[in-house]
Parts: sequence; C-alpha cells; structure tokens
Amino acid sequence: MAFNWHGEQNPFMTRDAAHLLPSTVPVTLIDPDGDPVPQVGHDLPDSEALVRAFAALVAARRFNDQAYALVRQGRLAVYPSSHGQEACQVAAAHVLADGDWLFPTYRDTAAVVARGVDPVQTLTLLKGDWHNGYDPTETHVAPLATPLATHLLHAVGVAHAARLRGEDTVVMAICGDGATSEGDFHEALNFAAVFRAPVVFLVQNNGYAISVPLDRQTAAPSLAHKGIGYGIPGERVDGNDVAALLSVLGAAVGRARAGEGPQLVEAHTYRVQAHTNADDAGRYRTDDEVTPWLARDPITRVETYLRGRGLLDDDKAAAYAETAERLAERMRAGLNADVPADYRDLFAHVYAEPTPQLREQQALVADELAREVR
Amino acid sequence: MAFNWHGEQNPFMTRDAAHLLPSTVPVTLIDPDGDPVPQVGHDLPDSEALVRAFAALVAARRFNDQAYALVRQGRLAVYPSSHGQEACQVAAAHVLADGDWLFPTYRDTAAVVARGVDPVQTLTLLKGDWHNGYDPTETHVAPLATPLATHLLHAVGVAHAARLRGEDTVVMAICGDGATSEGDFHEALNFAAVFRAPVVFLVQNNGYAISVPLDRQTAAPSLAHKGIGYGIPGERVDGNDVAALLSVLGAAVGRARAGEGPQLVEAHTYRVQAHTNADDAGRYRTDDEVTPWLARDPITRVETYLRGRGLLDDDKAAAYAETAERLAERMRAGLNADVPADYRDLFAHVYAEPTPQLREQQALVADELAREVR
Amino acid sequence: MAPEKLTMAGALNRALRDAMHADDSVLVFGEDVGTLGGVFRITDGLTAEFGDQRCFDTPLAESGILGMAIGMAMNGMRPVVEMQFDAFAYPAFEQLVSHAAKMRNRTRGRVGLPIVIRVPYAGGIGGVEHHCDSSEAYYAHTPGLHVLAPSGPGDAYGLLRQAIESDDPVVFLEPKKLYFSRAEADLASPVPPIGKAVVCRAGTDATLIAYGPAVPVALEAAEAAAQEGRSLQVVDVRSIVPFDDETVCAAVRSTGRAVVVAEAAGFASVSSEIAARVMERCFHSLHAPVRRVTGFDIPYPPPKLEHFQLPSVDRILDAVDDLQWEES
Amino acid sequence: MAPEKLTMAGALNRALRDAMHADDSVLVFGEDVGTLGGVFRITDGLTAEFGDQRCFDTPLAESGILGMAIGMAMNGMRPVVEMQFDAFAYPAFEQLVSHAAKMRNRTRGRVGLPIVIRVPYAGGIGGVEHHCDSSEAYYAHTPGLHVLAPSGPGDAYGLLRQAIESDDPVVFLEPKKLYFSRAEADLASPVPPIGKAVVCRAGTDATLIAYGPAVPVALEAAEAAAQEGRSLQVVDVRSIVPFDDETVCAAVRSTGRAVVVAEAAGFASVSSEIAARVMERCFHSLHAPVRRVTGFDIPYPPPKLEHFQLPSVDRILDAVDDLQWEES
Ligand SMILES: Cc1ncc(C[n+]2csc(CCOP(=O)(O)OP(=O)(O)O)c2C)c(N)n1
Ligand SMILES: Cc1ncc(C[n+]2csc(CCOP(=O)(O)OP(=O)(O)O)c2C)c(N)n1
Ligand SMILES: [Mg+2]
Ligand SMILES: [Mg+2]
Repeated sequence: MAFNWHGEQNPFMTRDAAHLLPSTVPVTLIDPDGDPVPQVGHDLPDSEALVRAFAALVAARRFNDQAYALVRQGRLAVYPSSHGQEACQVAAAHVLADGDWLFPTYRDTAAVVARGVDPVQTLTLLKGDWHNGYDPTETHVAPLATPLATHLLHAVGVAHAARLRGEDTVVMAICGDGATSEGDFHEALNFAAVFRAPVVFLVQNNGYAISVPLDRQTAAPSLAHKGIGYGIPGERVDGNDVAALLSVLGAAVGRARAGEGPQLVEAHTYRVQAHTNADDAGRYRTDDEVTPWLARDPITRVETYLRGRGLLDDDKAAAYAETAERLAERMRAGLNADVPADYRDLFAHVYAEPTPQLREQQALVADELAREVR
Repeated sequence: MAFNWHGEQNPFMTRDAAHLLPSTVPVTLIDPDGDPVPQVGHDLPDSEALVRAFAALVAARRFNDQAYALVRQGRLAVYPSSHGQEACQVAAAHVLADGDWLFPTYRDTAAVVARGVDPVQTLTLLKGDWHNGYDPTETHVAPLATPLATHLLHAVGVAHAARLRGEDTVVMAICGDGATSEGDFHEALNFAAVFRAPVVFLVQNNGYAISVPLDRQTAAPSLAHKGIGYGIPGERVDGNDVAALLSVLGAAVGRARAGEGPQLVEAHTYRVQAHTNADDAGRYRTDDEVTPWLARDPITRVETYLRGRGLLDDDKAAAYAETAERLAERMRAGLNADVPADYRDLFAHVYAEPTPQLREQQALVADELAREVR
Repeated sequence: MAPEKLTMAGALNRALRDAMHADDSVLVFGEDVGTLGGVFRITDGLTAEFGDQRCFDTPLAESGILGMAIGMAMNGMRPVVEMQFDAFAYPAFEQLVSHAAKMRNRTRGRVGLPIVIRVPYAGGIGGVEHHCDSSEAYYAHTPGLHVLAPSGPGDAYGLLRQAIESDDPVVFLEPKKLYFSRAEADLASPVPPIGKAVVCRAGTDATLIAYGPAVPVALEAAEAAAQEGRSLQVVDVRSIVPFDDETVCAAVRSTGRAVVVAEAAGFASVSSEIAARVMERCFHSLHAPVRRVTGFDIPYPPPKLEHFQLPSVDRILDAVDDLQWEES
Repeated sequence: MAPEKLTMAGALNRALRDAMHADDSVLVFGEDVGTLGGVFRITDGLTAEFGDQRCFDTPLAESGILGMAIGMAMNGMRPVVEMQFDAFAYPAFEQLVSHAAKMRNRTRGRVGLPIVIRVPYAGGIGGVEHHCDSSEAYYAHTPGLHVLAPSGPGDAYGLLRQAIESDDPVVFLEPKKLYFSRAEADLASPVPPIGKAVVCRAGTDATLIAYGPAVPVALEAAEAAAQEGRSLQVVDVRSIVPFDDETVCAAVRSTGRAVVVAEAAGFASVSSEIAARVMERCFHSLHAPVRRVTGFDIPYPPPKLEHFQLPSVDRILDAVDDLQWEES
C-alpha cells in the first residue's frame, strides 16, 4: 500500500465522489396536481404497478384510520400513524421480491401489512397482548423496531448473512429523520458500505422527531448527503409521489441485488397527524404548516393521474375501497377480541430452556393464582 | 415552515453543498523534497512560525524516542507512539490561542507536550501512577481519551458552554481514522454542526486502526467527505507537511472562532511504528509499505526547506536538539522516580465526599496494612 | 410556601424552574424538552421562561446528549439532561460508565461533573417494550454515580434540588407511574439529604424496605397487614447510592424481620444488595432470612401481562407470612 | 486426545477452531480478530484456515459488531464476536440489553439468537483505565443472557464449545490474567453443562464461592488455610447465569460458613446476589453471615495501585476468620 500522490495505490482512496451525491431537488414523477413530470433517468412505473399501488394506498389509509379509531376506543395502547406517508409505506413493500426482508419501525405498520402480514398480528405490539405478533422467519419482516436506528444494523447482518450464502436477497430498512442522528445509523451505513451489504436504507423524512423539527436534527444540505461519507449513493425522492418512490426505490433494490452495495434514499414527506395519539402537535406546530401538505396527499395525486388516463374508474375505485373496508373489518374483529393473558408466556420464551430460577418464579405465580381462585 | 418546491422555506434545507466537499488531493505546501508547492487559497506560514514548528518537531520526535526507550526499560506500562505523525501533533497545538482547549487521544501525548503540559504529568497514565496526571481545568487540555471518539462529544460540550457565555474559545479535538467508525464520532459532528459549536475535528488518518487498514474502516472517497453529511466543511491535508497543517488548521480555527461553526480536517499521515510497543506490526504489514513513508518524514522536509532559505543553520539546529535533549532528561528523571502508591487516593476522589461505604472500605485496607506492618 | 396538593410531575417541574432561577449555570436539555416541555411535561414552560439557550432540544442521540453534558460540566455548567425513557438511556451507557462516573477520580478530583441525568423509569403505565425498564442496578453498581429514586412529590422536589446542587453526577430515577398522583407537600420544608433513608411508616413486627415506585405498594401492604393485626414498618430508601446502612439496619434490628420490595428483576440487583447487606449486618437480630419481592428475571412484559411482574400487596404479604413467625 | 499442558488462550483458540470445523454457520468477527488474530491472539490463524468470510475484521464500532451479529443470527448464522476489552463492550450495551437479550421473548420463541459475545475481562494485568473492568453484573442482571466465566483452560474450552452450541446469547467472560497460565487439560473429556457449578476443592470448615479470575485466588487461600489447619471448600460457579443453587447451597450447608470472592465492585453485584440467595436458602445452616471479599466500590485503579483492589489471599483469610468460629 505504498503511498504516491498521483498513483493508483493511494491508501486514502480518493474515488470519484460526484455520483454519490443526491440531486438538488427530490425526484418527482407525478406532481401534486396529478400531472406527469419528465425526469431524466427515471421512468414512470407501468400502469399495472401504479394501479396496484393505488389499491394498496387506499388500504393503507383505511388501515391508519381504523387503527386511529381503535386507539381512541382503547383497543390499542398507542398508535403512531403513517397518515400522509402511505406512499412510502406502500412503495417500500412493493419494490421487494419474494424472500427479501423488510425492517420496519413502529411507524411502518402499513408497510408491514402491504408486505402481506396479517394486520392483527402486525398490531399485537400496540394492542399490548405481546411484543411482536407475527413470525419474522416466515414473513421475512423484522419486529417493529422501537429503539431508534438499532434495527438498521440487524438489517445489515441479515443482508450480509444472505450474501455469504450466495443468496440474492435484498433488505429494505426504514427509519425516520430523527433516527439518522443516532450512532447506530452511522455504524449501520458504514458496515453496510464496507461489506457491500445489499441493504436499501429508506429514510422517511417527515419533518419531525416527535416535536423536534428537521433543522434541529441536522445542518446537512439534505439527509441524502450523508451517503457520500460512507461511499453510499444518496438519492432524494418526493415521498408523497408513489410513482417516484416505486421508480427510485425499485432502482435502488435492483442495484443492491446486482451487487452494487447499499443504497440510501431520503423520501421527503410529512407527518400529517401528531407523533402518536398521546402527542399534542398543537404545542409545536401550526395548522398553517400542515394545510399545504394536505393538498399534497399521496393518494389523490396518483388517483387523479390514473383517472385522467382511464386506468381507474368509479367501479374499480369502489372495489378497492371495498377491499380496504374488509381489511378494517378484520382489524376490528381481531383487535376487539380479548386474548386471555397467560402468565406462563412470561417465562416460556426468555431462553430456549427456562432456567431453574425461572421455573421457581413461575411456580410462585401459579401458587399465588391458585390461592386467589380458592 | 410551509413547504414549497422552489421557495426559500424548504424544510429539507437543500443548501449549496459544493463548498462542504474536500479537494480531491490533500493540501501540500512543502513537498517531501522540501520544495514549496503553490496552492490557491493557502499561503505558507511565515518563517517564524515554521522555525518554531521545526523546533517543536525536533522536541516531539525526541519525546517519542525517549518514551519508547522508557517503555522498553519498563518505566511505562505501554506507549502508543506518534513517531512520523509529529507534524500533526505540533500543528494541532501551535494553531491554538491561549484559553483554547485541546482534546487528545492516547496517541497525542506529543501534542499535549507541544501545548505546554509537563511531559511527566502527560505520561502519568502510561506510567501507571494514576489515570490522568495534569490539571485539565488549568491547562485546558482534556485527559488523554482511550474510549475511541467519546471525547469528541466532550469537546462539543466545552465549546458550546464557552459560546453560551460569549467567549471566543475554540476547541481542537483529535481522533484517528478508526475512531471515525464509532457512533460517537457521528453524534459529535452532528451536535457540533447543529449547535454551530467552535470545534475543529482533526482526524489523524495514519492508515491503521491497530491492524485494520483504512479500506476495512470505510468505503468513502475520503474521511473528509464525511463532513458534508453534517453540513460541516471537510478538508484534506498532507499530514506530514507541518506548513500545510499550520495553514489549513489555522484557517479552520479562525473560521470556528469567527462563528462559522465546526470544521473537519483529515490529515493524511502514517503510523510508522507498531500500534504500541505491545503490538507486532509484522503480522499485518510489510516493510515495503513502511519504507516510502520514512522518505516522507515530517521533520526532514521542513528542515530542508528552512536550511535552503537560510532560516536554519547548524548552530540553531544544535540548539533545538539541545532543548529537546533537556526535555528527554526531564522525562527520564520524572519517570524513573518511583512515586509511593497511597491507597487513600483510591477512595478520595470517587465522589466529592466519600460515601460511608467507601470510608468503611478504606478502613478495611488501613487495618490490613497495619496488621501487615506488625 | 404553605403545604399544597401537587403531582410529582409538577414538583419536578417546580424544582427545575427554581434551580434555574437560583443558578444561571443550570441548563436543561434532551429530546423534546424544549417547545414540547418533554413527553411527560416535566420541563414544561422552561424554554418560554429561560430561553432556548438554557432549556433546549438536542438532536436525537442519547450518547450525544450525555457526552455534550460532560463537556459542558467540564466547562462550568450544571447540565440537567433527560433520557426520554429508561431503555433509551442505554445508548449513553459508555459515556455514563467510562466518563461521567470516572472523570473526578481520573483527574484526582480536579474535574468534577455536576450533571443530573433524569430518567423517567419503571413500569405500571401500560407501556410497550423499552418504555418500562427498571434500570437502577446498572447505575447503582457503577462507582462514581449517585442514584436517587423519590417516591412522592415533596421528596421529588427536594431530592432533585439536592441532585442539581451536587458536585457529582446523579442518576435521578423518576417513577413514571407516580408522575401524576397528587399528594400534600410543603416544598419550602427541607427534605433529608442525599444518603439518608426515611422510615415512612412505623411498625414493630417486620420491616418493608422499598424505594421509588415500590414505596406506595409497600405502604398499601402495611395498611392491609394492619387490618390483619400485623404491624409493618416501611423504610423508603430514597438514596440507593449512597446507601443509608444506619437507618435501614436500625429499622430491621427493631423488628427482626425484613422484606425488600423492588420492581426490577431480582438477580444481581439493588434488592440483592439490600438483602445481602442487611443479613450481613443484622444476622443475629434476624428471626428469618430477608425475603425479596421483586420483578421476575424476565424482560418487562407487554401491557396486558405487566400486573404479574409488578410487586403486589398480595406478594408482599405472602413474603411477610413466610418470615417464620412460628419460631419466635 | 490425551491430557496436555496448555494455556487458556490456546484452549479458547482451539475451541473456536473446532467449533468452526463442526459447523459452517459459526462465524468469528470483531476488531483485529482477522489478520492479527486478536490483541490476545485468541483468534490466531482462523482467517488463514477458514478464510476471511468466516473470520474477519469489522470497522471499529462495537454497537455495529453486535448489531450485525444479531442480524446474522436472525438469518441462520452463529456469530462469535469479540469485544476487544471489557470497557469497550459498553457501546454495544443497547444492542445487548434491548435486542440480544429480548429477541427470543419478543418473538414468542420464533427468533432465537445463537450469539457468543467474548469479552476479555477483569484486571490483574497492569492495564490502564478501561482495560480492566469486571462488568459481569451488568450482564447477569439482564434477563435473556447467559453469563459464563471459566477459570482454567479445560473448562474454557468446554464452556466455549457449549456457548457456541447454545441457542441463546451468551456473554463469555475470559479472565485476561489467566490467558497465559498453563494447566493440564484433556480437551476430549466433556465438562459439566452450562448451569452447573463445581466443587473444585473439598473442605469441611467453610466454603469459598468464586468464579473466573477469583477461583485461583480462592484455591490459593484454601491451600494457605490448610497450612493453618482450617479446611476450606472451594466452589467454582462457572455459570453465573443460569446459577446453580443446588450445588452452591449444598456446599454451604455442608460447612455452615461461606465467603463469596469476586473481583468486581461489590455493590449491587453478582457477589451480592450469591450472598443474598445463599443466606435466603441456607439461613438456618449458617453459623455466621456470608461474607464478601470483592473489589471496592471505586473505578478500577491504575496499574501501580491495582493490587489493593484485587481480592487477595490475606483478605480472604481475614474474612474466613470473621466467620464467628467461637460461637460453634
Ligand atoms: C434510542 C431511542 N431514543 C428515544 C426514543 C423515543 N422516541 C420514539 S419515536 C421518537 C422520534 C423519532 O423520530 P423519527 O426518527 O423522525 O421517526 P418518526 O417518529 O418521525 O417516524 C423518539 C425520540 C426511542 N424510541 N429510541
Ligand atoms: C470504544 C473502543 N473500542 C476499542 C478500543 C481499543 N483500541 C484502542 S486503539 C484502537 C485503534 C484506534 O485506531 P485509530 O482511531 O485509527 O487511532 P490510532 O491508534 O491509529 O491513532 C482500538 C481498537 C478503544 N480504545 N475504544
Ligand atoms: Mg420523523
Ligand atoms: Mg489510525
């Protein structure tokens, strides 16, 4: 590794950097009015994909509304809604192939459902019956991550393990703008880049970390500009334009699968509702700030586009709404049902085999309950 | 914070990014042969500063050699040498003004001494009499940091506190190439940028983290390319050219002091010796790799330059060598002296006031010793 | 001030406000503590009153928050930082253990770190995973830290004021489930200093030793026991580190029986320490071994199951029944 | 294999090599574990033998190392990661406590994490700060982790093989100061399973309970006591979690007296737990309270002072003398 100012063997690895930088303006393919926006290097997804996405958007919105209603009825302990971010949720799921993995956060339940996981199992954590409701090994969807950015490292591990086995799995790992400040975000992107792990990091920049706006989170030109510091290409996309998301995320997944290593995509969107039902957004932002975003709704935009081209009509729309309604019904049925709490679950899964101490402790509870019954 | 694609109030803060990117080639002002290299935007320091730097380089080299000898004689527990990195060590200290702070690592003892701290107190940690030997509040030099990158956050705190009081203090925080992979590096740069803290982050890229070469540490074009991800300007400088270091670091300190916020400087240098005396570099690198770096020695280079311009002659050189020798004498005297170990020190400084439990425990030792004596 | 009815949340907010008035070097920062006033509103109104240089939001990174606090304390400030929930203090663990706890000792007393790390902690609020950990053992085991856990508004106010005045780092554990329960408190009347436990209920038959969220449960148990004609003394530890051996051991010797009550998992915990030192120091005054009523050695349960994990009046009374009464 | 003399370092290296031969899904990674073979050479030669896809260096970030290991374990691998020194495992604390320890429980047993976290730990090597922490209490208090500490080459080999075969995360604590001391060991003969303690020296007067680096000191003390005509039994805990109450309590009941010996600071520690549970369970067999000989509640001292901190034969014998012999 001899050093030489102008030679090939520069250990400081000055590489061409330009291609790692994001565009100055996020990629948009369909604008807020539903009109297509020509973009070099990005084609509109075919109409089938857009229609499928529209149907999923309708279902995702219904999912958010139903979950929100259930939390007000006390059937969920808490609900962090992705209302207004459904385009990111749907696209993140739709660009994946069978066998690919998804690493969601607490806010990404709509993406988990769009990926095909049962909605009731998806909401188990927030209902409070158990921590995680679905089977990650069978669904290839990791548990909803609460400790911010920690799951991004797990995504790198899953991707690297697959790569070592010669599988062409790709991992989609989602986090928010606030999570990019955590050390684990840094370590995950760096590990992924060094090991060329096939991970697509999707940062849903919705402008807030609870009450903290983006400008208190970073002074960077954009979050996508963090990519170059790891040797990862960073891209910026309109997070309310499902067409742009399908195109940009789809291409990123393709590059990751082709062995080009990790990709960073920043989606610019907005958290229309409060952080969770427990939060009071009125304390830190005005309606004037929210209103323009309602006009940028991710659903109406693609709907206008599709209807304008005869790819969607009232019948079809009604059918999708009907499908979404059945999803909501399943949610109500599953989440209104009271699952009897079994204390034995507390001791059964701490280790593959309960320790003698855990057996003693379980017996203590059993004895207490027995005496209560008497 | 209404959103608008082309307006001023873009919450995604697309700012001009170009000025945050480093030059493709590190700044050099005096090349390995001692010849000046014209550089736009960077002037050679005046001859007085260069002569002062040369004298300090000679002292720093002597300091490293003496410490290395002392570790072989068992007077130091361990020594991580900055041999070959003395230009970074000297420049980091010389660009600071009175009242500024320095945050060194275990490898930066030569910088601490160049900053004016007593060499024996500087080496207390490595001698093993105590953890830290000098008074950080009086010297404005933080303790030698061992847990990698952790001290960078302390540097941000010191700088932000000074700024809140309206002081114009600047903080120089040093870390290695390996330390840039730690989460705390990320959090420190981000906090510094968000709070516009006057910190100059100097990354001494010496090509290795113990046995791990840079290309296993990062896939980035350069470490200076990490700056833009925080909105911090990144620069790259020849770490064996004390003139370039004085110029680049001096300018960075000036910008930080002027309120332009944190600065990131990557100095390209090389760890000529093993990680520490305990390390066996032969296990992971060849002499062929080391040899070219010896020709790039930071001392000979500026010496050639100064002598070529009549700014240095044999008498002056002899005088500086003599001063350095006296430094070595002081080291030998101080480090060969056995400081009696007092068990009471173990209990005196855990808290401002020892707890009752610590008093009990101290009494236990006292009693034990008393009985040993009998 | 006259006695007034207020919540622990209100008392803590008052303590922060009064401390910031008393000393300009007191700063409050963390996640959502500024405009929002914290997710539990403990810092409500501080930014409005003192400006965003004295109470401010940071980027979302706990190691960063504590690391910056350490630097600010090195440079003359007295930071009070909030870790939003117990489990979200873990990213700051290295800064806490390797620096906050060691700096004074490292520098032979030259650099003390007057930092308060506020941690809304423990369970009983129906929170999802990571929002209900009882993490005191990690801190209590780490030399160089003070660890405090109030159990009511009055003590919360007084202890937080003392913590902010302390020249050493203090981990200040705020029992979430007690934040909004009201009680009489006279904030003007001083509370015992850090390092002192208090006997909060007199009793003669056995001693319940508790702290933080377990204290009200212990008091309830003592009340219930009284109905059954058994007189239980209750000690509120308050200050886990430094620990008050004198008060605790005197109490246990006066009854000859003891039960330690704590919400945290029992293994290698603060309750292990209390049980061990009480038995070491009061061995021959004890009619029975000290019993522990603690959380089980399991991850904190989901909301629908947490009632099994929390020490209950029944579990405490069962433990008391086991104190070998027949033998005395 | 016939019995042979080897070091613990050599035994651990052999265990890793044999485990990698036995199972292709076993991977070794961390800082400097590849080409260098680890700063203690525990992974020496593994990259050469198995290639750099099975044993490799990572970027310098401990949370990253453990976080990636968790993901790899979720996807069919059995990672063995090295934390270069005890205090450098702290950056991985959140990954360890909030994920490694909780994943199986979180997923109702669907996702187990067969990860071994190797930690060269504890002192007695003249190391500077951060290189000598005894951090077992942090791990032992965390439900969901197994915590092991061998005290010699043979047990180190056997326990590490078992740890790698375990389907749960194991924190494997390797006493640095014992790495290079040689002893007879027959690597072919099986060792007791995880969860079992062993009586490593018979005795009738009192029981010394120790683990990891404290075991040789306890044995030395027993030897010295024998000279003075006192017969001390020594129990090597080996498996801190799960803990072997059966063996430990049987041993203590057989002598009626006990001293717990551990290098870590004593407050809220593993030694607190052992003392507490032994007194809880053996109360009426005890002639005296269980004594603890541990590190003091101070940051680990600098090299020139560490001998004060380490449990010594003298301190152990003093504690034994305090076990109220006159009364029996
Ligand atoms: C390590 C950690 N610290 C703090 C929290 C508490 N918390 C939960 S969500 C949140 C804000 C996250 O913001 P962002 O990453 O932008 O995601 P969003 O909620 O906007 O989708 C915070 C601070 C946490 N879950 N984990
Ligand atoms: C958090 C942490 N992890 C691991 C170590 C052990 N360690 C000490 S120095 C070192 C290499 C550091 O490399 P670099 O940052 O490039 O600095 P250099 O030694 O080259 O000056 C390592 C891994 C440490 N000190 N702190
Ligand atoms: Mg957000
Ligand atoms: Mg280096």
